[in-house]
Amino acid sequence: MLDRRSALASVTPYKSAQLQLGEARGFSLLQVAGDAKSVAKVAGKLPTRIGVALKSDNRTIMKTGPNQFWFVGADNDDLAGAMREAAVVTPLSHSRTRIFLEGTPARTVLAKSAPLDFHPNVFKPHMFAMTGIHHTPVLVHCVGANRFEIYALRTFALSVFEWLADAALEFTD
Amino acid sequence: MRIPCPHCGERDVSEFRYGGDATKQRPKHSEGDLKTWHDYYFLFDNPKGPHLEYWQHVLGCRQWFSITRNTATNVIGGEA
Amino acid sequence: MFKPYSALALARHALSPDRPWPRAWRAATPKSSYDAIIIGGGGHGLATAYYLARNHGLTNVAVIERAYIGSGNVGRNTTLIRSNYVIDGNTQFFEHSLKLWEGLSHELNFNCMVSQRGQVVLATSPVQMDVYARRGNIMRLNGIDAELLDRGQVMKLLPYLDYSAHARWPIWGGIIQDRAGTVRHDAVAWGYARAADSLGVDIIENCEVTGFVMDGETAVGVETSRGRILAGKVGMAVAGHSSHVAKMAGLRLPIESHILQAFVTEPVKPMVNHVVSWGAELFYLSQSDKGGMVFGGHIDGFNTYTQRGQFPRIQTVAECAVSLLPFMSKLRLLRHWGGIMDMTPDGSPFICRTKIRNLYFNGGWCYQGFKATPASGWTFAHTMAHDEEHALNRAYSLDRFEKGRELDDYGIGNWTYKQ
Amino acid sequence: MSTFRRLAKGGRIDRTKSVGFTYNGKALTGFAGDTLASALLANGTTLMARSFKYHRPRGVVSAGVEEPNALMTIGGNEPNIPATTVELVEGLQAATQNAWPSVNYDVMAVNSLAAPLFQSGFYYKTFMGPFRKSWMFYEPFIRRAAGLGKIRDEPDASRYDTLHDFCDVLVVGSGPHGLSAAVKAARTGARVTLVEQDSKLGGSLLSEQNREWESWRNNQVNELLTFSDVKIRTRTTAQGLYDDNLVVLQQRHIDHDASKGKPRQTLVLLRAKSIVFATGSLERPLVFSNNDRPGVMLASALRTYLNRYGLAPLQRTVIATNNDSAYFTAFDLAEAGVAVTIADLRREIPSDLLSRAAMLGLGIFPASGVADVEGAKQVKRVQLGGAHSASIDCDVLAMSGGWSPTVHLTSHGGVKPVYDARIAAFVPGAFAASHSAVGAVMGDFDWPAEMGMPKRPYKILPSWVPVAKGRGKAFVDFQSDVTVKDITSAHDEGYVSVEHLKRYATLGMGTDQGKTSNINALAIMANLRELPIEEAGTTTFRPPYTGLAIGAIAGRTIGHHFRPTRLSPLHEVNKAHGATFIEAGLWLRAWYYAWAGNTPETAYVKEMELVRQGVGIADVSTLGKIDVQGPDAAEFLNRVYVNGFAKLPVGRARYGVMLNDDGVVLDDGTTTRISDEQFYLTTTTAQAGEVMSWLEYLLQVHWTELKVHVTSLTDEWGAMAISGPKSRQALQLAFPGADISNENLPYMGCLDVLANGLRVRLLRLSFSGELAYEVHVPADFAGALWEHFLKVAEPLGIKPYGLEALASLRIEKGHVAGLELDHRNTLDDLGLGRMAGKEKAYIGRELRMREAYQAPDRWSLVGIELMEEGAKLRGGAILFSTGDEIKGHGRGYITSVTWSTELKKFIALGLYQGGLKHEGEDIICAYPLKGENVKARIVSPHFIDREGSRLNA
Repeated sequence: MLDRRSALASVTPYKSAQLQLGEARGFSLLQVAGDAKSVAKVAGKLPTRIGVALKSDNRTIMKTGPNQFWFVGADNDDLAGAMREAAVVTPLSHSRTRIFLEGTPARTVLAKSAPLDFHPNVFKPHMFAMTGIHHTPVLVHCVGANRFEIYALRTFALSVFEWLADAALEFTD
Repeated sequence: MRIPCPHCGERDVSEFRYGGDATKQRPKHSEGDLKTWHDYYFLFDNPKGPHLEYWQHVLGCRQWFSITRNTATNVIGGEA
Repeated sequence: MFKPYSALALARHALSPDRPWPRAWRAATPKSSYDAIIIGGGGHGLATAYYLARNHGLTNVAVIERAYIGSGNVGRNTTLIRSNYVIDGNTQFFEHSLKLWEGLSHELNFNCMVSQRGQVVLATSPVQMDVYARRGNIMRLNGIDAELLDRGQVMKLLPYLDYSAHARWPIWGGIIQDRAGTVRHDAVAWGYARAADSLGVDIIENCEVTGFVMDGETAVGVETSRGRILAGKVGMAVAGHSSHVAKMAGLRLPIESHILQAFVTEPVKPMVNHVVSWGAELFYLSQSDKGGMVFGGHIDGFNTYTQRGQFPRIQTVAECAVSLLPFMSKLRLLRHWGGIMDMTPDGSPFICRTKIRNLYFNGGWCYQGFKATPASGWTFAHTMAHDEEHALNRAYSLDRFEKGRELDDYGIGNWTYKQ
Repeated sequence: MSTFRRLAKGGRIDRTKSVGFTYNGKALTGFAGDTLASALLANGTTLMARSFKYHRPRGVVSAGVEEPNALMTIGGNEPNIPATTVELVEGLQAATQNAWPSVNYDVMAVNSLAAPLFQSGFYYKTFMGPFRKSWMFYEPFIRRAAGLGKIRDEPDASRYDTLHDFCDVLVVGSGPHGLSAAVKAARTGARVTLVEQDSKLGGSLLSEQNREWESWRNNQVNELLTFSDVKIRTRTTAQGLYDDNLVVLQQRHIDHDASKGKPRQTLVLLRAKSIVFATGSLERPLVFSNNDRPGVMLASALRTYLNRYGLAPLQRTVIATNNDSAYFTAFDLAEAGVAVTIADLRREIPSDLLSRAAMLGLGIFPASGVADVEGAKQVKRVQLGGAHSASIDCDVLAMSGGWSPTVHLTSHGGVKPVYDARIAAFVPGAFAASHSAVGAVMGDFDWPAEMGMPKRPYKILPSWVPVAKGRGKAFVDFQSDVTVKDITSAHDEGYVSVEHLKRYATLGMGTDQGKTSNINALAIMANLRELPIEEAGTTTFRPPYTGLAIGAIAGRTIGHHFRPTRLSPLHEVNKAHGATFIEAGLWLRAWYYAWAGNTPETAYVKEMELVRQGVGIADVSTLGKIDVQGPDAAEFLNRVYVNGFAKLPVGRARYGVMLNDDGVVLDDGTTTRISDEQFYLTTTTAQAGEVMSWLEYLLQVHWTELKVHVTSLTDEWGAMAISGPKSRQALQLAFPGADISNENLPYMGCLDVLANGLRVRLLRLSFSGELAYEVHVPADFAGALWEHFLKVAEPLGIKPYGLEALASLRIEKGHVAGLELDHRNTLDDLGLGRMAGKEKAYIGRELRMREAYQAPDRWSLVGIELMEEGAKLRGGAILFSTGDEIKGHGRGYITSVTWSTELKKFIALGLYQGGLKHEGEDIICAYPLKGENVKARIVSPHFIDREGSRLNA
């Protein structure tokens, strides 16, 4: 079996007392496009609006377009087969590199990077937003009070990581 | 400038790509003669005032949509 | 003839302070009719009036300006002149303009500070080098000066650029036109106004055109905020607002109005002695004689008539400035402003007749209105005087898109907002 | 020569903390809380600068950002900084500028003698002779004389950051009204941001001595600190207001340290739901003869130096005013033991002021003003004029010409200020729904009601011109040396509109942007035109409010971070295999490999030979890849491509070309049918983004009836090309199980194989013209698969080849790319006209038929062979027929050049008038930039294997 190599294989994670920045590997990403009803038949409950993720058994479901959903599951999750009947499915597990950012200054680092309101009362756990970091499209997912997962395009992942690490520089011990 | 994406909400202009005048009637595919296509593609009302126009939320949900923006004030919304 | 300007005249005035200089141009009140009217007291309108009188003996001419002369883009641009065009039609027109620039201060007896300090266009890839080679070869083959520069030559000429390893794009070389440079923009409007006025042209400020007086399919005058003014010929030179004015005559144009921003820093001692441009981001910079760095970049990218730019574009331009010229980081921005450009699908202008008799159109200048001013006035005057295009502006017709005769000098494609 | 002494107590400086700094190399000390200006005054420095044009001696006029005179170079490489805005910190290095040999003795001061020459616009009238281009001779001298400070050619060691922020209420300015507004807003539970450009909160309160007011200030500040959602940003300037309430804040940090990642400045991009402008007002100078002498300053500034910095004039101060405010400076000075004489242009003076003045024993000359000032480098004597013409010895002359509301920010949104005769100044013209203003900016000069002070009617006698004629120049714009006389001569010559005046006399264009001069100038012009000020017009205020470092705007998006770098999933293995990389747009691509040589010129030839004779592997992951799915997928592609895709069989690929609506070629690529309803579309690297948006536009906006979904797979899939006669063997070694025979995987065929558990897509495509395959694989596996190939096919001699070879091989084959697809060429220009469907409609069909697009003499694609020994073909060469005169625009040009390893000569692709009609004709390739005219010949662009036997092998 050929080995799987991440876009961030070469980087050393950023770690300080207050802030951690690294890669959250091992996920599968399936894009499902189709009308919500037929998708729901296979997938069960779906999020109704873009911006709030839904946790259902061991998957995170995010509505990423009018008739489009992202199913983020475990590494070996194979939902695709079942879904093909219901909708247009596109496996995207390799297209995104997942970067995590955790710590009290995390929201500041994000505010340095994207024109979004990351105030804790505004951008709360389970919420996500599709926006731009360092001129590239990303999906930022708030997975805990001060923990965020950033889905960056694989080919831009290193650049986005370097950008975030540079933004985090002032929080180095 | 802030642009209201119908799907993601209000976002910075920097997340969007402009798509031009949305009042123009694109000839149906396989229809329209050279003149029709010329007028559609090359001529503009270019009004100073309300302007119905296309934008794509290219750093967001990638959806195309149209809004009315007053080209004299850049105020979005209001009558086309 | 006006009272000539010279060092001697200055000295005489210095010695007798109580004898003031005369007005540079009369504050004319509109007559009921003229042989020709030009709408728009900007660089192009004033130059047209001047050449109508100077080259074609038409002196019963009025320039009608909504506000004060030079209140439009001639006073908002970044003062560059050059003639590095590759497309047949553009090349000759802009070279004619540069030639007129070279003699303009003398021609007008008004120092426009024509500074041929040279423009370097930087290439950041081998492909760009080939693109500029083609441009340079075309220039040479049309009697225009151009030199291709390798990285080493650029380093000698512009030592202050970022040649370090962490420059995002390495500088491969560039192309220089020594005769390119800058001109004191306001002086161009004032100089043409004074010279035209001295030949009998009426310059009418604070007079807004509100409509056209038509006789069937023929334009015979204009309605203005100061009453009806009849004219044998009417020329439009209102770039930025062309669609708006043309609409009064029932014309729909291949033009969208976009904002182009410009920037100036605090004045410092001479540091940059060329015009530096970078094709990739349309970034360009020069240092004014007063000492400020004057620079700019791309249009904001969506049509607007507000003269307020969007901040993301300001950031892009600043990023270019610091990334290309690291010393710029410490310099402080004093002022930024915006001008409204007529953007055309192919990035080239119009100087032509219209489907309405005796109504002539000059506009669609995109980024290049200022550098074109003398040739624009020169050829527009010809077109108005003889009711036909001159060889130099034959390509600049309104119907070129119907014919498929685009003049896309930069290979951007037919998009007003991507030019 | 001193004019000030430091008082033993009082002020907001900390006398226990002395701060060392240098001034022109000389070591001096001040106190914590000082500005550079106050510290210099305390050290007996009065003359701090020279003016721009006349190099007149100048001192501080103000105590704030409006300072026109006292500009200095800080830290050796930060020019033109007002000493009044620099917080004194240990080790600060300040130096005077624009003076030689020194600021005290500046030879350029001789310019003053020639002053009559240098009136408004003098340079438009001269430097024209004797020759046509004489300006080029004069310009260098003028450039050297101009400019203020020097900037050194060195990168900025500091770090700048950008921060996005949001709030409900933004309060700009922390003066009494600002503080009060912020507290009120905070109490409602709103998310509030309060910005103050000073290091301390309080604005004008900081220049007061009143104890009660001070405790009120402290209470307000302390209450604000109790709210968790109130952000207080000091040392922060609201520089500009942009559309939809984006306010750009520039925050300066004292504790910056680049090595620790701590920025020197942060640019905060704040989106505020509502904005309260509490920006206050600026005091105006009076205009009189020699009003620029060191020691002449604004009355409010003098009060600030006294009350905030504990600085008092040595002996006597003369105060000239036309309104009440200056009296409070006088009273505080008197109480500090300074002798004060007041010249008030008004005949009527409020009685409370008179009685207080009498009590303090101040001399007052009503209906009088300053006629002239004596003392070149420091005020010595003041000559009064008007009702009284006394002559008074003094060391400081304080002036107040009234107050101008700081309307700058309010007018950035495009709202013009309006003239308010009551205060003889401009106030905000109108407000957007979400905007409001309080205090002095509205012309309300009283404290907020809650401070319990009685309202005081503002009484001013507008006075714009000198009360009496003096011997010297009367300055309006100190920094640019613009005098009343300059404005008069501009008026004489017809430059009467405000903008003409500013531009002709270069007025208000300095680093201070005319904060102290705008209104005086405007009023003087109005007088000359005999117009009321409101009719003379107003000036437009443009951002930024004060000078804003370009570095602060750029933030961290510079150098390496200027733009993101895009890397192929094969980047690491490319590196490992000795690739030299080259920037291609945002991508970093493998250019050539070490095995083949150490220069691109030599390496690519070897790499080409490898592909022509054996087998090579190349990274083609940068290709745009798009998943097109849905019942109408075939119909959709049939519309966007000029050629048909409806009948493309499953498992087959087809080369397609897309046009823009205008009929110009947009992009090309191969698209494969995976199933009835699924296609795998590829685009060029350069156009991938454009094409994706274009397809989305068509589907989402115009063809909503089509059931098709498009998704970019560019990042999902890595791709490598296996090319060369031995490529099938290589593939067989890599995927032993798969049937890749010519029958099962013919040219333009597609096969998905399972290679030890991994789904791999094999496409039989050729860019090089050889037998070749593209292997597409999920990106994370690309690296391992690449190494797998190099290992198993090692016996075949497989090696990697780079971008330069890729681009050269395709030239030999005559594939268009790069400069052939430059948004100017039509289908026919590229010799692809016959691809266009005859029956079916496709985008661009109509406009591609435009007259000139169909002209027989269009420049279209040809091959070019070098016919001259030892010469070279060059990209960008202009093509002529042998009979032509070598001038003008020629008949075409060369787009791409390569050395052909097959033909052993230079070959090229180009566009030529009439195209292949001229096949076999000799031409000249002109390259005047190198003085070359090279002989060549027009040939077919398909230099090798025209019948395609290799790719079908």
